[in-house]
Amino acid sequence: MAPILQIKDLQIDVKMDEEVLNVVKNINLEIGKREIYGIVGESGSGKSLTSLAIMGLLASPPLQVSKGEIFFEEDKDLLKLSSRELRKIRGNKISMIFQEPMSALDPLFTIEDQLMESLKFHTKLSKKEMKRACVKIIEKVGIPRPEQIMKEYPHQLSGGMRQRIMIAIAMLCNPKLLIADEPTTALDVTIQAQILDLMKELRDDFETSILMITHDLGVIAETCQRVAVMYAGEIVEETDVVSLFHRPKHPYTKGLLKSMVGDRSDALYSIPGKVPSVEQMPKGCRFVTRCPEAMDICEKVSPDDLEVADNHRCKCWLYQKEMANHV
Amino acid sequence: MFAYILRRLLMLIPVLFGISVFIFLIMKMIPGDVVSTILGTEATDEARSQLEKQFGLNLPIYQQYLQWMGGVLTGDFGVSLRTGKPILGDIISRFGLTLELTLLSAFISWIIAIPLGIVAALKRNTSTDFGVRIISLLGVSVPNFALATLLLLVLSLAFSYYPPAGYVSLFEEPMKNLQMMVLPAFVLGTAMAGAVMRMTRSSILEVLRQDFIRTIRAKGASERIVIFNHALKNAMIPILTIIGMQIGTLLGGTVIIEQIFSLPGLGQMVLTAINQRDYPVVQGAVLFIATVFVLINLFVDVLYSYLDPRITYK
Amino acid sequence: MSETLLKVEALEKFFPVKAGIFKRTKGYVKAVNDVSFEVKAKETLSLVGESGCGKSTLGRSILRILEPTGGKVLFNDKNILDYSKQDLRKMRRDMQLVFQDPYSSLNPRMTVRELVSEPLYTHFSISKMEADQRVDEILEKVGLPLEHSKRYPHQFSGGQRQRISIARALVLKPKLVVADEPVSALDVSIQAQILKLLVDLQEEFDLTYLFISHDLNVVKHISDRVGVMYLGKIMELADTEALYEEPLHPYTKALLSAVPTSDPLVKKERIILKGDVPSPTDPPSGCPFHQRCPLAEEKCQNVLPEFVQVRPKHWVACHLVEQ
Amino acid sequence: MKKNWMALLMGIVMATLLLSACSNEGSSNEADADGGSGEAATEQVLKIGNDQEPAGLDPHKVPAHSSIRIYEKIYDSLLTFDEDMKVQPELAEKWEQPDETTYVFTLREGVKFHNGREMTAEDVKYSFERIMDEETASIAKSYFDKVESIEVVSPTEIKFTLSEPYAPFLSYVASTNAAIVAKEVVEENGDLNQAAVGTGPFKLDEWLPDNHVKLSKNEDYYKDGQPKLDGITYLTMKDESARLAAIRTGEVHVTTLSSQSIPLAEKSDGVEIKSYQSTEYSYVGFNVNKEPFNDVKVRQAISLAVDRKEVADVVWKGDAVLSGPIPESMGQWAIDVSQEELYQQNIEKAKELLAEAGYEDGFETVISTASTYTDMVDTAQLLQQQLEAIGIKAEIKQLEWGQYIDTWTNGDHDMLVGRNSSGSDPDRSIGFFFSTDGSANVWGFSDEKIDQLAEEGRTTIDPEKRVEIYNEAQKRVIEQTPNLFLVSPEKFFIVRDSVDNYSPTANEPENFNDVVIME
Amino acid sequence: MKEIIARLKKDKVGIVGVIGVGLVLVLGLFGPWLSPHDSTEMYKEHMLEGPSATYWFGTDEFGRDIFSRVVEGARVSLYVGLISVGIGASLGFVFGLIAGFFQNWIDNLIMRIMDILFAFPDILLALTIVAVLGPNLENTMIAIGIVFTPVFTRTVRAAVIAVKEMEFITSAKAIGVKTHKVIFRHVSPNVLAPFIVQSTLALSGAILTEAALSFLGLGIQPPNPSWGAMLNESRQYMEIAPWIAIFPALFIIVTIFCFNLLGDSLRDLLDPKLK
Repeated sequence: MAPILQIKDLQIDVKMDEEVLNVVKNINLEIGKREIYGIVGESGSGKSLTSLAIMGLLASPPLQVSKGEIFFEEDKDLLKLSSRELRKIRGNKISMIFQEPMSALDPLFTIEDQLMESLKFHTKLSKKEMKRACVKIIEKVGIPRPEQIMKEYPHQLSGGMRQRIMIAIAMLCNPKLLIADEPTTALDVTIQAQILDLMKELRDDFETSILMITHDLGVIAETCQRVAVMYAGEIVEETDVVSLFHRPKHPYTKGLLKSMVGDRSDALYSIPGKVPSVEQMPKGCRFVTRCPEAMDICEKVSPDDLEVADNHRCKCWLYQKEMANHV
Repeated sequence: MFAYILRRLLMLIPVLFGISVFIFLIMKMIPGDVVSTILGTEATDEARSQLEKQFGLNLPIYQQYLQWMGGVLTGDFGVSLRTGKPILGDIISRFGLTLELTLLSAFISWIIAIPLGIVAALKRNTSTDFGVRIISLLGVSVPNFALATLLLLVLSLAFSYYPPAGYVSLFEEPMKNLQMMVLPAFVLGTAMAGAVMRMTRSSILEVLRQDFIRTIRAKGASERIVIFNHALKNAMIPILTIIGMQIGTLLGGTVIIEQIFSLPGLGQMVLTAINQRDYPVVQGAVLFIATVFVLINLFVDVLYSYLDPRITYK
Repeated sequence: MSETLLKVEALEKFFPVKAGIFKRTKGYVKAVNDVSFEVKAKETLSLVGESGCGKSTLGRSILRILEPTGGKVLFNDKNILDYSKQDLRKMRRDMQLVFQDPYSSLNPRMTVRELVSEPLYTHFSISKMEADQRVDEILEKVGLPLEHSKRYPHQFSGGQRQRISIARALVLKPKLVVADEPVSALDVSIQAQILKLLVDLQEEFDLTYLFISHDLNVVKHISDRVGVMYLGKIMELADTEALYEEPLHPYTKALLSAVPTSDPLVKKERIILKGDVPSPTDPPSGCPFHQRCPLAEEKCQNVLPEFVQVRPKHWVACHLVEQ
Repeated sequence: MKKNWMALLMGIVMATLLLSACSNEGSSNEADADGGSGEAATEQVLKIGNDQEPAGLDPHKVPAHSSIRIYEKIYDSLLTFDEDMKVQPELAEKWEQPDETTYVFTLREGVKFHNGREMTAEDVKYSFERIMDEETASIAKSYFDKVESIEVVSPTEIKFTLSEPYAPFLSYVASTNAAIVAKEVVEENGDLNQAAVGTGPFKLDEWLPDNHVKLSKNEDYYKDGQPKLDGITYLTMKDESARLAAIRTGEVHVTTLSSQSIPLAEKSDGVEIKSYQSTEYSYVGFNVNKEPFNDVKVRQAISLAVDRKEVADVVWKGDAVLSGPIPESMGQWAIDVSQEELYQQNIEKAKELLAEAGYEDGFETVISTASTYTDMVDTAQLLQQQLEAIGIKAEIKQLEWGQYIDTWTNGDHDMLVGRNSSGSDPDRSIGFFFSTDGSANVWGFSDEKIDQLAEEGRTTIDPEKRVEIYNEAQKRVIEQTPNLFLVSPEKFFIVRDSVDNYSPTANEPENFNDVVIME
Repeated sequence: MKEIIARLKKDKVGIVGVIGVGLVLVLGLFGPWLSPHDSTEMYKEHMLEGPSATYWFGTDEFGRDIFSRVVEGARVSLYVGLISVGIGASLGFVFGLIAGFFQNWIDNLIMRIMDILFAFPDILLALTIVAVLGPNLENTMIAIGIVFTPVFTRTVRAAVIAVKEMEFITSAKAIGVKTHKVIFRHVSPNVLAPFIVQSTLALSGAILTEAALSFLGLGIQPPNPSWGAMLNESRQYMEIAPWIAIFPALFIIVTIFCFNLLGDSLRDLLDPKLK
């Protein structure tokens, strides 16, 4: 089946004063129809930037896509579209929800205004029809008494409700792809469970693909089919969710799984050190400074992103030993 | 909301009381008095004491205050010691002018400052931004009276133009009135524009950094909608604060411009009265200005809650 | 592990809600409502709950950073709510607080050394040399390079700042540390580092922790005992293992079931709760949880369940749990 | 779209500017037409740019010049002055003096108040009694202290009896402050600040403070054919640059300007400068009770150190003449001061005098002045410079007007720069200001000889003898130097060419009775 | 601090402001040595002369050297600015700190007094204060200082309230730090940023207020010059001797301009949100 979204060799740079620094590099991934695809990584790993690049919402300047292609529905390279064409897709065929439901809605407009706005951009419905569509979608995301909610302002709603409204706005135009950037991070666990549940339900009803961006491996395990692990702006490992959790290849993934507190073992594990800053990116493998299995080669040359098992890519010299010896 | 407004109005009482005491005492402390300014070089002792008696200035100070305050509370601000005219009526008719001047200059400053502020914010740190900031700062940097004098000079010499003399109110002859007001309002407006521009620029920048702007863009909104429907409305609150303060300041701060453009406004009234030591006029007018100032602030606060549903006053 | 260090009895913290022209008090937010428990010396007691359940308020009320409106806090058998301001200040030496947000909890205009030495200068008349020495000691213990002691907080990462915070709290060698969500603002890989540090320090200094968190995974790892809070009340309190393996209260059960698994192959039975937490200004009558409880009965709507010991060392406030 | 928005904005701005531009077109055309043909314009309302707001309009109460210039057109007195400052009939057709203390005035018949009622001797009696009544607090009360009784002989005849011979009496009767008012109007309004009903050539229509005073023609004015104007509008324009701009563009017909702006007005088209020698003089008052000014030598030294010519040149741009206590414009009464010894700048001698007084190295002092008047501030600055030459270091203290007056009355100063009006009778110039019990002797000055001369001047009726007495008095005052008399400035009216038949004089600078406005 | 300087280096507008303010300060401090003539000396044979080799900026109606007066005026105007802002700022800082920190009846009392001052129109307030105290430079500065006090009080109070909510204040309390130390060590350093910004902006306000008071005949006493007073005196000569007006006006504009640029930059630099 043809993928709904295909990212090829995406690279994002940041222009600081005189120099140009790389923040995201070599991103390759495919999201299939009805698939929930996860990107997991710590803060600063570049996962949010990647999602914003898909939407064409990178803050430019200073950020810019310097290389790569993003194909949507096979043939449309989002990076080559005019801003006008891109606007037609945004909020319509691709929509997005964000981490902070507190601040992601304009505080000065009613829920109705903010829902209708989306429809105004993308449909030619009459006001009445629009309203009907809004009511329908609000019911769909599980909010009782939609008529009343629509008259309220964001601050009158709880965090969970707001995130539901965000989802409603995103689903209004029946998108092909929903990008969810840390959709539950700011929510309590019981509410998180509600929202994740809702998203899966919507995926089934609307046949929408979801790109789930999170730092929480638990969320990934709960919802995703495929996962990409990002570290310092690169995808270090990419595979289906079961392989990732049961047969992780990359030392970073392993560390991450081990440091999931509480659940697995009693001994606390943590990856030593911290993510390198953009200015001090290592020349070779970006994880080399924290890797327990680092080799000489790792410091000097960046490994390739190779298929190390079926449908399992990993970017690590450990699996390219022969090659390493040659270099 | 109603309770809030009522509470604010109640809080006005001590403030106004304080102002009344303050202005009353300060007028007593100013050297010179109304009698000597009236009689000037013709003063004789008996004329002095006669006038003092007439004006009630021979009474103990607290009695003078109570008498004045008693009148004010019953809506009687007394009469001017110089012209014998009832003060309140005069204040109100002059307030009309000052208010018009204030609003007109505020309006001029907005139509200059807000678009410039938006442009500067959108083109942050480009030469356009610097250009706009420089222009808006120029307005602030020139003392009002210098700009006003220059304007009068240039217009009269180069265009043989002078605004019609002899103030008429907006309701009598609107066109003539506007011609009189445009120049002074322009001078005041340019001075205000800088601060408004600056605030517009920074609050638009601030708003554009907010998460919900990203949401709106993600919905597929064009930049125009992002800026004008959302960013501007959100940025309006800090801008409004500045505007509210400026309007308040202008109410008593147009003295110089009123004088240069020969406009019989409230500022002139107070200035003349201070010079003549016409106590009840100064006291009445200052109390009035302060009340309006406080009410404008209240109005601005109420306006906030109208603009921003998050702000609810209880 | 037997001596009781801290005993909280029927503690209340109500915030008045004011309204009207004269701002009269029109009601109360019952942030902490009749809470009692004990903490034994050198143990770690955790309080978990969702946002707004009153766990942070409880922590702060115990330290009298917020003045409680009722109840008792017995520290070493003395009710600290009776202490004068001066006594309280002296007592602070023994009770310290570690904050959630490592960004706002450190004065940005003070260097690490100033920050960490401040408690010493506050409580002891101590020479600079002596103070420096003790600061050096504690910095080493929390794993901060000494050469960084002249830096300002913003020059550090979140994890390092949390280390500074911990050093600042521990330099006085307190008996009790209230840790208010100390790791929730940190990245996963850093969380583990800080938790590990806390555990190590507990052993080294014989510390007693009152650990406040919303993260059930974190709590499970480091606690001896866990209390679950909901709407200003403790619903269930038990040894960690007992609570996680055999939760009794329906809310605890729901909470635990909502925690995402760490294995995609394991499919848990989910209890999805309806709706949101009710407002603490206007808490429901009867059991505070009854509106969302999947098992609620009529009694739950009207009668407040008592907080009772139903098993050895296991307390629950629920009508449906049999003793 | 953004551009459209900006365009709209620019449009609004342009429209606003155009609006003012269009109107300026209109007024400049008018201005151009002014000088043209010799036809009388249809609208005969004279617009005057008034530099100060009147401080009240009660002729008995308000001494301010800004008020006098207006109420003098509304009210008449029994007598008036001619150009030589000699008294002439006005409401009184003639007068007799049967003995040294009795005056009988015969009133002009058929003179009507603005309210239509005929003026009679009863009104005259009422008016003078109002002035003399303590309650009124009239500024003219002291003028008539010597009046013993007022008697209505017939509706057109009135008799004043004085307690002793009083030479200035007639000039005080001629004063505008002795205006004849209508009794019923005073009684109805309490005072005359709001209602003004007189017998003068113009009636008060409206006074809007800080805006304008509107006068309209008195159709029943007793002088036939006068006034020719339909009305006068005084527009308050306190700012000089505003008045200059307004007269240049023809927005007003007449205005006053300070000497500094005269050259600018001269250059402008369509205006004419009319000047007259004012009855004012600038002076420096000394606090003669205070060291070092209690020593006449110090005062004389200062007089010698000062270059009055320079004051005239710098402060008044040359448009001022030297003046003693009685300025040149007082005609027969004034002496020629230019030859006075103390008026010849002589630094050496000044230093000698100072040394004699014990101030070899000079001293430090303060020159107070009113910030309201640039000429006073400028004079102070110039004096400060000039006094440095004899070692006097003066600091300038600008006072706000109310405070200045207060300082003046309390004698709370060292040196005080001011400007005095000499009034209409030399008694004012000498007795009022410098006799020991003079009402305006705020200097604490006392000199027997001057007291004696002042008394003689008051009681001597014979004009020629009076001139002699006052000549001597002036010399004595100059010698004693209680005040340092500087210069008497010219005053200017800037008049549009369209204003015909207007020539200001010292006694009546603003007589617009014959003025006609031409097309 | 180092960091701020480092960031300021990147801010070109800010640099212009710093340099401008620096130059004006130099002018104010070393003015007397720079000026070729005495600022009050009247060269009567050279009245109202245009700029020349001897009189760089021309002479005024008394034949005084405008350049020397402008230089001297820099001292006066800056003096007025610094002292009056100093007065307003220190009063405001103390009041704001107390009001914001305690937020009880003292707060109420202080803020009501500030409301009273605030509701008083600026110019009129300054005018009456000068009238009461008597017009001279010192009293003018006091008056302007009092006029500025409420603004500073409000700024500082708002900042204090914001800082008070920060956890590090709770932290200090939890450690047992005494209240006065909490105020001085923890609260006050952290409200400095808005305070400094407000001060730079108030400086230009003070210079303008002095000018306005000069227009009303209050303020500096002649013959000593301040820029505002010079500009006011020059109004009558704008047409025949424009240089009398142009130079003080130019200096006022440039100075205020630079102070504003500096204030703007500081605002950006000190704003944590823009970091």
